[in-house]
Amino acid sequence: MTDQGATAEQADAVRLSDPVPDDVILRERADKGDPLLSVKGLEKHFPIVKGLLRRQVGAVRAVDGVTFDVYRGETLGLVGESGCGKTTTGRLLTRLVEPTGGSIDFDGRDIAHLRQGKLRPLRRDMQMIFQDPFSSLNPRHTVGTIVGAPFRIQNVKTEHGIKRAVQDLLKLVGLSPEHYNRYPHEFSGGQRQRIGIARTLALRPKLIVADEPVSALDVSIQAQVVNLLDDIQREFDLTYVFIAHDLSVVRHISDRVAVMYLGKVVEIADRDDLYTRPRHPYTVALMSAVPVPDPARRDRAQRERVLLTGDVPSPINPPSGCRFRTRCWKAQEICATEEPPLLPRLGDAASHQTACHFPIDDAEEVAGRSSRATA
Amino acid sequence: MITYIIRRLLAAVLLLFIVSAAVFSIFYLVPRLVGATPETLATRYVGRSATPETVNLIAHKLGFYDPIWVQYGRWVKGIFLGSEYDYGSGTEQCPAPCFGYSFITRQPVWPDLLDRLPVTLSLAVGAATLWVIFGVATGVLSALRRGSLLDRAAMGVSLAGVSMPIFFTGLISLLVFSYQLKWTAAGGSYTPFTENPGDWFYSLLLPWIVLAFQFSAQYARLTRAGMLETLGEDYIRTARAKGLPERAVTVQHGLRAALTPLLTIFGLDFGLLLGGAVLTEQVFSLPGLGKYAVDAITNNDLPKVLGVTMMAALFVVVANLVVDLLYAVVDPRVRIN
Amino acid sequence: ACGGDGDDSSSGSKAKPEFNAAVDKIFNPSDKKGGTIRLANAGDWDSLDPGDTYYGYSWDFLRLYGRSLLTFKPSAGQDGNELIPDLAENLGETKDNGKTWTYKLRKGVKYEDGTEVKAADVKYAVLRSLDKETFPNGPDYFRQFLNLPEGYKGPYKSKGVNTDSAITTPDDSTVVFHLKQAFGGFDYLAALTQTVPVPESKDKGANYKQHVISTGPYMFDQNNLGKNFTLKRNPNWDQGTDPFRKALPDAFEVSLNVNPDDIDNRLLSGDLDIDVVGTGVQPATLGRVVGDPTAKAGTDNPYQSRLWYTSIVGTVKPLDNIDCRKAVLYAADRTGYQTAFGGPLAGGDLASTIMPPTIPGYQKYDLYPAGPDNTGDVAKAKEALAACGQPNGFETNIAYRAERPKEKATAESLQQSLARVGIKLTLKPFPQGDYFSQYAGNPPYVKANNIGLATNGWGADWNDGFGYLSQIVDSRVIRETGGSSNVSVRDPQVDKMLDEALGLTDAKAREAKWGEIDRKVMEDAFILPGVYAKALLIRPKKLTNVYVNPAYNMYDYVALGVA
Amino acid sequence: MVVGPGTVSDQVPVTPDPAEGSVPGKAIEGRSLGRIAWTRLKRDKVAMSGGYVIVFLILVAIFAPLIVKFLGDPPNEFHQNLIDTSTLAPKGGTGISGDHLFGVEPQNGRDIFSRVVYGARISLLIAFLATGLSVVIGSILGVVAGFFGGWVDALISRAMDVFLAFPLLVFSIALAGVIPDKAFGLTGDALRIALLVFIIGFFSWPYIGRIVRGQTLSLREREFVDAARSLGARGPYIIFKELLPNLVAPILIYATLLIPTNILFEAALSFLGVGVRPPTASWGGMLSDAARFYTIWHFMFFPGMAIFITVLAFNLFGDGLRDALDPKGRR
Amino acid sequence: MAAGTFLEVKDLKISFPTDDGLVKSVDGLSFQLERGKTLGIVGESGSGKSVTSLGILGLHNKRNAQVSGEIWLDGDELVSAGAETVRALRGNKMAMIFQDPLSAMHPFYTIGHQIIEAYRVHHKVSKKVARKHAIDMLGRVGIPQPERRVDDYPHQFSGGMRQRAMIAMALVNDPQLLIADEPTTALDVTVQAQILDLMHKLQEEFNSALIVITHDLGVVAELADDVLVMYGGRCIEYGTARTIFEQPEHPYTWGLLGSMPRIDRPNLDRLVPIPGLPPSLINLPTGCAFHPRCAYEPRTGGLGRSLSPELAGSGQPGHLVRCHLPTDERQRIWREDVKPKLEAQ
Ligand SMILES: Nc1ncnc2c1ncn2[C@@H]1O[C@H](COP(=O)(O)OP(=O)(O)OP(=O)(O)O)[C@@H](O)[C@H]1O
Ligand SMILES: Nc1ncnc2c1ncn2[C@@H]1O[C@H](COP(=O)(O)OP(=O)(O)OP(=O)(O)O)[C@@H](O)[C@H]1O
Ligand SMILES: [Mg+2]
Ligand SMILES: [Mg+2]
Ligand code: NI
Repeated sequence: MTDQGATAEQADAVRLSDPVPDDVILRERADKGDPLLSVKGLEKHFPIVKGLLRRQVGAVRAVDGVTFDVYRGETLGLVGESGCGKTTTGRLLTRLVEPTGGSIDFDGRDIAHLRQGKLRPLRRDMQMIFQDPFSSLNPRHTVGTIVGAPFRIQNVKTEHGIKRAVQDLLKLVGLSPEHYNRYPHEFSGGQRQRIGIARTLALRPKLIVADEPVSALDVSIQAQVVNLLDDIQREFDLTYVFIAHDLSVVRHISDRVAVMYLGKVVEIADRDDLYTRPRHPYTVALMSAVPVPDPARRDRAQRERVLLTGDVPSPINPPSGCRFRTRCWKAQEICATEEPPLLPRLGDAASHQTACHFPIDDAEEVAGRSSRATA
Repeated sequence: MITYIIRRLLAAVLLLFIVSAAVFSIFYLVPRLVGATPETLATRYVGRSATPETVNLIAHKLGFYDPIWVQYGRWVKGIFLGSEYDYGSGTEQCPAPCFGYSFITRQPVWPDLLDRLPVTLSLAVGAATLWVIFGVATGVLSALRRGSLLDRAAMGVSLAGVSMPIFFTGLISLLVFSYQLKWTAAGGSYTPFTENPGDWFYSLLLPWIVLAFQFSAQYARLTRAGMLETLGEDYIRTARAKGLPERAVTVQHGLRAALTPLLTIFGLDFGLLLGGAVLTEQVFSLPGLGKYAVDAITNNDLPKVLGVTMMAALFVVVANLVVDLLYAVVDPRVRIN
Repeated sequence: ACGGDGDDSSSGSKAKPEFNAAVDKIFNPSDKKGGTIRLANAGDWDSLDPGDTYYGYSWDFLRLYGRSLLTFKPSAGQDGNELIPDLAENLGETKDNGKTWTYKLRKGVKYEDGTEVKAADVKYAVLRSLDKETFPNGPDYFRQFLNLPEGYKGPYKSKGVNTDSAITTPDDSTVVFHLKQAFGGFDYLAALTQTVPVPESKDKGANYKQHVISTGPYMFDQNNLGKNFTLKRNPNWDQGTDPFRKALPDAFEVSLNVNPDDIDNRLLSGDLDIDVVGTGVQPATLGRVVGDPTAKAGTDNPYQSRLWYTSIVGTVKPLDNIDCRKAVLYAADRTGYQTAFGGPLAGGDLASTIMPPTIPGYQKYDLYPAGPDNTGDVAKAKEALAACGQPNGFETNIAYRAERPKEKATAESLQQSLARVGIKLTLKPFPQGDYFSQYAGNPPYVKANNIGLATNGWGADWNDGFGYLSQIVDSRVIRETGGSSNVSVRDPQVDKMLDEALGLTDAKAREAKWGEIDRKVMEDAFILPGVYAKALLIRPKKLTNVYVNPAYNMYDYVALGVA
Repeated sequence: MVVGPGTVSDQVPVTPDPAEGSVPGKAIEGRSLGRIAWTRLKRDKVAMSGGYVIVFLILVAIFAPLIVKFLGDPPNEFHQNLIDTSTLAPKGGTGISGDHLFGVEPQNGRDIFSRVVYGARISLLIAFLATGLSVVIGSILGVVAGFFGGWVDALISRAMDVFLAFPLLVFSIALAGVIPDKAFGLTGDALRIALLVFIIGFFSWPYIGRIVRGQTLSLREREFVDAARSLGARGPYIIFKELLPNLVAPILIYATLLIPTNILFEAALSFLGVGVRPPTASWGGMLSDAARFYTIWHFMFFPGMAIFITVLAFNLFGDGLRDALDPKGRR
Repeated sequence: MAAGTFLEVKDLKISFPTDDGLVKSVDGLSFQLERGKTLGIVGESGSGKSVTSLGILGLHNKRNAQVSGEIWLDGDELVSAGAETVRALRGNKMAMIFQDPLSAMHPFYTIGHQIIEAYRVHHKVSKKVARKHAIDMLGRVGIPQPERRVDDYPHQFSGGMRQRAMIAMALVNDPQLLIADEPTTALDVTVQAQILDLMHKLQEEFNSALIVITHDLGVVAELADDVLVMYGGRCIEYGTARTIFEQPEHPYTWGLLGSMPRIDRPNLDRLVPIPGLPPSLINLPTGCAFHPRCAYEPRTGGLGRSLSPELAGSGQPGHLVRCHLPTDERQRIWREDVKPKLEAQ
C-alpha cells in the first residue's frame, strides 16, 4: 500500500470523524426524551491472582469503558462475539457485579456503587432475563414459588394474594395457570423461558436486561419468545437491553444497536442505520459473516463476504489503541497508538456513533476484502 | 509451576505443623484437663516399684513440669535440630529428625519408625499392586460388558467387598486359609524381604489379598463408574468415528481418562495406608506402623504416638502432593494453568 | 538356623510324653550339646539389663548371660526353690543376725571380654540399679534395706559419694552388704539379677541393655531391641567356675512382639520351642490342646505362684462394712471366676486363700465356702447383706484392665453372679498402663468414683511369704498419689504382724506367721481370691532336660538342650 | 394459522408436554424431582431390598428387648453350664440350639443371638447420630465455604485438608483412650456413645463438606441464584431457599453412604477396644472377643455377618438412592 | 442403486428402548447423495438429525439402539455388515465432524497425536510419515504454523482452530463421505463464516459427498445443494435448496422460514412462529405428526388427524413433500398467504 493511498484514506477519516454539530445531537436527544439508563465509562476488571502471595498480576478487562444511553420504551440491542463482555455489561447494569469504574445512572440515580441494601428497593424497577432456560429456574421450586419469589423477596402485597398474581402472570406469558404447582423440569425450554419472563414481570419493572434470552431455543420456539417479548414491551411500556450474538434477532427486536468488541462499544446506531450503513469495519465484517437463508444469494454472498482471520485477542492483554486493529484490514500506525473515540461521524445521524479512525465510507467497496493476514 | 510446587510444599508444612500441634495438645492437654498432674502422668513410666521420689525424678526427666509450649517447642526442636538424651552414665546425641525417646523403652523413636516402615511399605505396595490390577481390570470389564452376568456378578462381589470390615475378612481368612487349610502363613510371621524374599512373600500373601480384596472392590466400582462416564464422552464417539479398533477406543481413550480421577483417590488411599494399615496389621500382627501406633497408644507412649501420627500425616500430605504433580503430568489441562 | 537335627535316636522320642511330664521331674534328660533354641515373646522384654528387669521369665532367662551372687537351684521339684551360690562361693554369711551380709566371689569368673569379675563390679551393679530414673523397671528392695547415704541417687548422679556405709568390698572377691535393719531373707536379694556384675567401664546407663556384658555361658550376638536378639556361646565362660549350668545348646534365638496365637501355633507345629513368658497358651489354642489327648500329653500345667483376685475396697461405701464385703465373697461365682481365667488348666485352681500353694506357709482353708458347685452361696450372701443393712443389695463399680480379656471376663462374671443378690456392678475398664497409678491403685480416685471392686493379681518375687505378701497386704505401701499394688487391705494389725514376721530368722516360725497373716486378711474380707494361677505350657518337642523350675514356675532355661 | 398481533395467545401450548408423558389433562399437581426419584427408586428392586433390610434392622434395634425376650436370653446372661470349662468352648462346638439360635459365646456362654440383636442398637445408634453430626457440620461449613468463597472458603478448605490428613483411626483410638470416664455430665455407655458419635461425626464431616462445597460452588454459578439476587434476595434467603433445596439430594445420598462407613468405623473402634464398654454388646466388640477364640467359627461369624449385611443394605440403598436422585440419571 | 449415487439410505429406522417407552428417533428415512454434492438436513432439536448421522457411521451402540433399513455406501450395505467392516470404513471412506470440538477431542492427547492416530488406523505408515501428513493437513485447514501447533493440546486452541483441527482429523484419510453435525453451532459468526468457507473449499478440492446437519437455515442455504427437512424422525420435505427456500410446500417448512428473523431484510413487524412444541418421539401424534401445530390441518378434512401422509412427489422434479394437502393447494397457500407475509415490510 502506498503512502498516498494511506493519505487518501486518512482524508476519508478526517471527513467522517468530523464532529456532528451539538445542536443536532441535542435535537435528537430531545426527540427521544431523557434516558432511563445512562452508562458512562463503565468498567469491569476481573483480577487475576498468581504466585506465592496471590498477588494480582493482571486483570480480565471484561468491560473496559462502555458508554451508552437507553431511552424509555426502546430496545437497545447489544451484539458482539463471544467473550466481548456482553454478559458482564448486563450483569453490571443489574448490579449483579460491582463495576470497577464508571457510572450507571438509572432513572436519575447513580447505582454504580450503591450497596446491596440501598439497591434492594431499586431492583423492582430493573430485572433480568437469563440465557439458559435450564439453569435460570431453581429445579426444586414449583413454578408458583419461582414466579412468586419476587413478591416474597421484595415483600410486595398483592391484591388477591400471591397465587392469583402468579396465575395472572402465567396467563400473561402464555402458560396455563394450572401449571402453578409444576416443576421446571416438566417444561420445555421455551416454556421455561416464559416462566423466567413471568418472574421478571412480577414487579412491573421499568427496565429489563435480557441476556441472550433466545439463544438456547429452537427457531420456532425462539420466534414465540421474541414475539412474547415484543408484546409485553408494548403492554407494559418496558425498556429493554437485549443482549444477543445473533444479529438477525437483534435486528428484529431492537430500536438501536450497540456493537461490542473486546469490552468496548465500537459502534452504536439506530437499527436501520446500522444495518444499512455500518461504519466500523468490525460491524461490517460481523454482518457479512451471517449466513443468509437464501440460496439464490449464495454465490454472491460468498464473494462479498469480508472474512476476518484469527481470533479475538485476549481481554487480559487487549491490543493498544484500537482493539480491532489486529484483525482489521484498514489498520494503520495511528490505530496502534491512539484509541479512536466513540463519536458520531459527519454524514451520520447524531445517534450513530463509531469508534474508528477509518470508518467505512458509504461508497467504499468492502466486498471481497479480507483482513491483512490473508491478503 | 515452580511457585505452585513451592506453595503446595509450604501448605504441606503448615498442615503438618497444625496436625502436630493438634495431636500434641490432645495428648498433653486432655489428660491435664481431666486432672492429671505431672506426677500422675509420670507414674505410668516408672516401673512397678517406684517411690514418690522416683516418680518426681521421672516426671522431671520427661519434662512434664514444663509448660505445654516448652514441651512442644522441645519436640519441634528435636525434629529440626536433633536433641540430646541423658541415658544415665552419659548423654547420647539424637540426630536431626529426632522424634524424641520412648517413655517406656527409652529408645529413640525415629529408628523405630524407620524400622517399621518397610513392613507397612511391603504391605501397602503389595496390596496396592494387587488391587490396582484386579480392581481396574474388573471395573473395565464390567463397564464394557455393562449389564451382563459378569458385570452383575463382579459388582455384587465388589459391593460385598466394600461392605465387609477388614477385620472380619481377615479373621475369617486366617481361620480358613491359614488355620484350617494351612495354605498361607499364620498371622504374625512377618519376615523382612532382605532376610528371605520367599518367606516375605509367603508371610504377606494373605494380608495382601485381604487388604486388596477390600480395595479392589472399591476400585472396581470406581473404575466402572469412571469408565461408563468417559465412554459416554464425545471424544470416545470421535475415536470410534475415526475407525479406531474398539480396544484402542476403550483402553487408550476411555481408560486413560477414566483412570485420572482414580489417581487422586489412589494417592489418598495409599498415603493413608502408608501411615499405618492399623486394622490389617492388627489382625495379621504385622509389625508395621499401624500396629506400632496401636501399641504406642495402648502403652501411653506419647513420643511414639506423636512420631507415628506425624509420619502418617506426612505420608498423606506427600501422597497428595505427588498426586497433584502427577496430575499435571497426566492431564495437560492442569499442566498449562 | 536350627540346622541338622542330627541323629534321631537321641531325640525326644525316648521319653514318653504325658501330661505334666515335666512338672516335678525332668523330661527327656540328655547331655547332648549343640543346636539352637528358638524362643518367642508375645510382648517386649521390659529390659535385658540385669539392673532393670522385673519379670520372672526374664530372671529365668538372664541366667544364661549373667551370674548373680546366688541363684535358685536348677532342679525339678520343690528343691528348685532352694538358693545356691552362683557368682558367690557360698550363701550369705551374717554375723550380726542379719544386719551385714558377706559374700565371697568365686575365683576365675570372667566377662565375655576376658577380664575378671571383681567385687567392685557387683557393688557397682547394685548401686547403679538404684538410679530409678535410669532403671525404673527393676525391684527396689536394695534401696529399702541397704544403709545408703542420705539422698543417694546412684553412681551417675551421686558421683564420688562414699557408699561404704551400704556396700563394702574389702578385697576383689568379697562383697559386704550393710543393712538398715536386720533382714533374715537377704539371700533372696542376693539372688536378684541386680547383683549380676556390671563393669563400670562398659556401663552405658539406659543403653547398657543394648549389649549386656555377659558373665554366663552365653553372650549377645545380635540385639535388635523390640524385635529379636540372639545369644551365642561366651568363649570366656568357664564350666569350672560354674557347677550347675550345662550350657548345652550353641545358641538362642528370641523373637519379640510376636502374635500370641502365632506363638501357640508354632509351638504346636514345632517351629518354635518355647514361649519365653511362660504364662501358657491362648484361649484359642486351649480347645485344640485339651480336646486332643496326644496334644494334651505334650503339655505341662504347673502353678504360677500367682493369685488372681479381686480387691474389695473398704474405703468405698457400703464396703466399709465388713458384712457387705463378706456378701461379695459369698455371692461370687468361683467357677465363673475360674472360667474367666481360662478354666482349671489355663486359669488355675479355685482359690480360697491369698497365698498360693507354692509359697511356703500356705495353708488350705476356706472362710467363705461357695456352695457345693462353687458357684457362690446366695443364701449366705443375703444374710451378710442383711447384716450389713443392705438387704436389697447395693451398687458399685468394678475396675479392670481394659487390655486384659481375662480380667474383663472376670468382671463380667462377677457382674452376673453378684447381681443374684442385688449387688449391681458397673464395669470400668482402665488402661493397663495407668491402672494402679491413676485408677484402681489411686485411693482418692477409687473413693471419688466408687470403685468398690478392682480385679488384681499378684505373683511372688520369690517363693517366700515376704516376697509374696509384703506388696499386697501391707497398708503402708498404699500411696495417696497412687501406684501401689495393694488396693484394699488396710489393717494396722496386719501391718504389725508383717513387721513381726520380718524379724524372725527362723524360717519355720516365719512361714507360720505368713499363714496367720493370710488368714487375718481373709477374715477382714478385703480380698476375693479367684484362682491360684496355673499355666498350660506347651512342652518343647525337640528339647531335652525339660522341667518346670518352681522358682520361676516355667521351664528352666539354663537346663535345656536340643535333642 | 396466523394470529393477529397484540394478543398473547399464540404461544399457548397445544400439545401435551413431552415431559409429562402420556397423561395429558391431569397432573395439576407437579411431580417434584423428589417424587420422581421415589418412583424411580421404587422400581429399583435391589435398592428397595436394601431399604427393607434397613427398616428391618431399625425395627430389630428398637424392639431388641422384645425380640430377645421371645427368641433368646438377656444379652449379658451367662450360661456357663453350656461351656466346657477346660477348653472354654461351648459344649458341642457352637451351642447352637433352639434356645440359642446363633449358639453361645465361649467362656461365658452368653447368647450370641441376643447380643447380635442388641449390637444392632449400638451400631445403628452411633452410625445414625454420627452421620447426623457430620452431615450438620459438613453441610453448614460446606455451604458457607462454597457460597462465600474467599478467605472463608480458604479457611474451611484448609481445615478439611487437615482433617483428611489425619491418621483418623489412630487418632480416634488415641482420643478415645485419653478421654476420662466421666465428662459432660455423662457416664458409662451414654458417655461412650456420645464420645464415639463425636469422634466419628467430627472426623467424617469433611467428606460431606467437600461434596456440599463443590455442589454449592457449581450451584452458585447457576443463573437462578443470579435471578434471586437480581430480585434483591439476601444471602440467607439464597442459602436456605435457593441452594439448600438443591443440596438435599447430594446430602441425602452421601449421608446414606456415610452411614455404612460409620458403622464400619464404629465396629473398627470397638474391635480395637475403644468402643462401648463391656458387657454392652457391640458387633465390633464381639469380633474383638471372637478374635481371641478365632478357632471357634460361629463366634466371629454372626457378628461379622451382622455388620456385613447391615453395611451392604445401606450401600445398596445408598447406591439406588444415588441413581434415583443423581441429576445425571435424569436426562 | 442409481448411477453416481454414492450414499443411499433406504427406510432407515433407529429407535431406542427406554424406561418411558420406545424412542423412535428416526422413522423410515430415505435419501441419496452423489459425490461432490452437499445435502443439508434441517429440523428442530430432537428431530433425529444426529441420530441419523451416527446411524450412517454405525456409531450406535448395538445394545441400546435398534437399527433397521439399508445404508449403501459405495456399493456396501452397512446396516447388516459386520462391526469390523463398518469400522474399517469409518474414518476412511466416511468421516464425521462433530458439533463441539472441545468435548469431541480427547483432552489428554495432542492435536497431532489424534490426527496421526486417525491416519494410522487406515494407513500402515510410520509415525513420522503420519506426522508429516498431519502437519500438512493442519496447514490445509488454515492453521498457522502447523509444525508448532501440531503438538498443542485441544484446550490450547481457540474454538475456531479446534473446529479446523477437527476437520483436518476428519479429512486426513480423504473420506468420500463427510458428515458435519452442526459444525458451526458452537462458533461465533465470524468464525462460522471462516469454517463454512473452508468446508466449501475443501469439498471442492476433495470432491466428497457432504452432509451438513444444522438447524440454521442460513447455513444450509450457504452450503447445500439438496435439503432434507426432518420432523419427528421423518423426512417431511426434500428438494433442492432453491426449491426449499423459494417454493417450500410443507407448512412446517413455512413455519421454520417464518420463525426466522432475517438480517438481509427489513424488519417484519412480527415473526410468524410455529405454535406448540415439537412432538414426543415416544408418542408421535397420530396421523400427520405435524397436525397439532398445523394451521391448515382443518383443510385436510380430518385426514391429518388419522392418517400419516406419504412422502410424495410434488411439482418440481425431485421435490418430495409429506403432506395431505393437494399439491396445488399447497402451492397456492405459499404464493398467496405465506410468502407475502414473510416478505412484507
Ligand atoms: N467472574 C469472572 N472472572 C474472570 N473473568 C471473567 C468473569 N466473568 C467473565 N469473565 C471474562 O470476561 C470476558 C467477558 O465475558 P462475558 O461473559 O461478559 O462475555 P459475553 O460477551 O457474554 O460472551 P458470551 O457470548 O460467550 O456469553 C470473558 O473473557 C470472560 O472470560
Ligand atoms: N441413546 C439414546 N437413547 C434414547 N434416546 C435417544 C438416544 N439418542 C437420541 N435419542 C433421542 O432421539 C431424538 C433425536 O435426537 P437427535 O440427537 O438426533 O436430535 P437432533 O435432531 O440432532 O437435535 P439437536 O438439534 O438438539 O442436536 C431425541 O429425542 C433424543 O432424545
Ligand atoms: Mg454471555
Ligand atoms: Mg444433534
Ligand atoms: Ni509451572
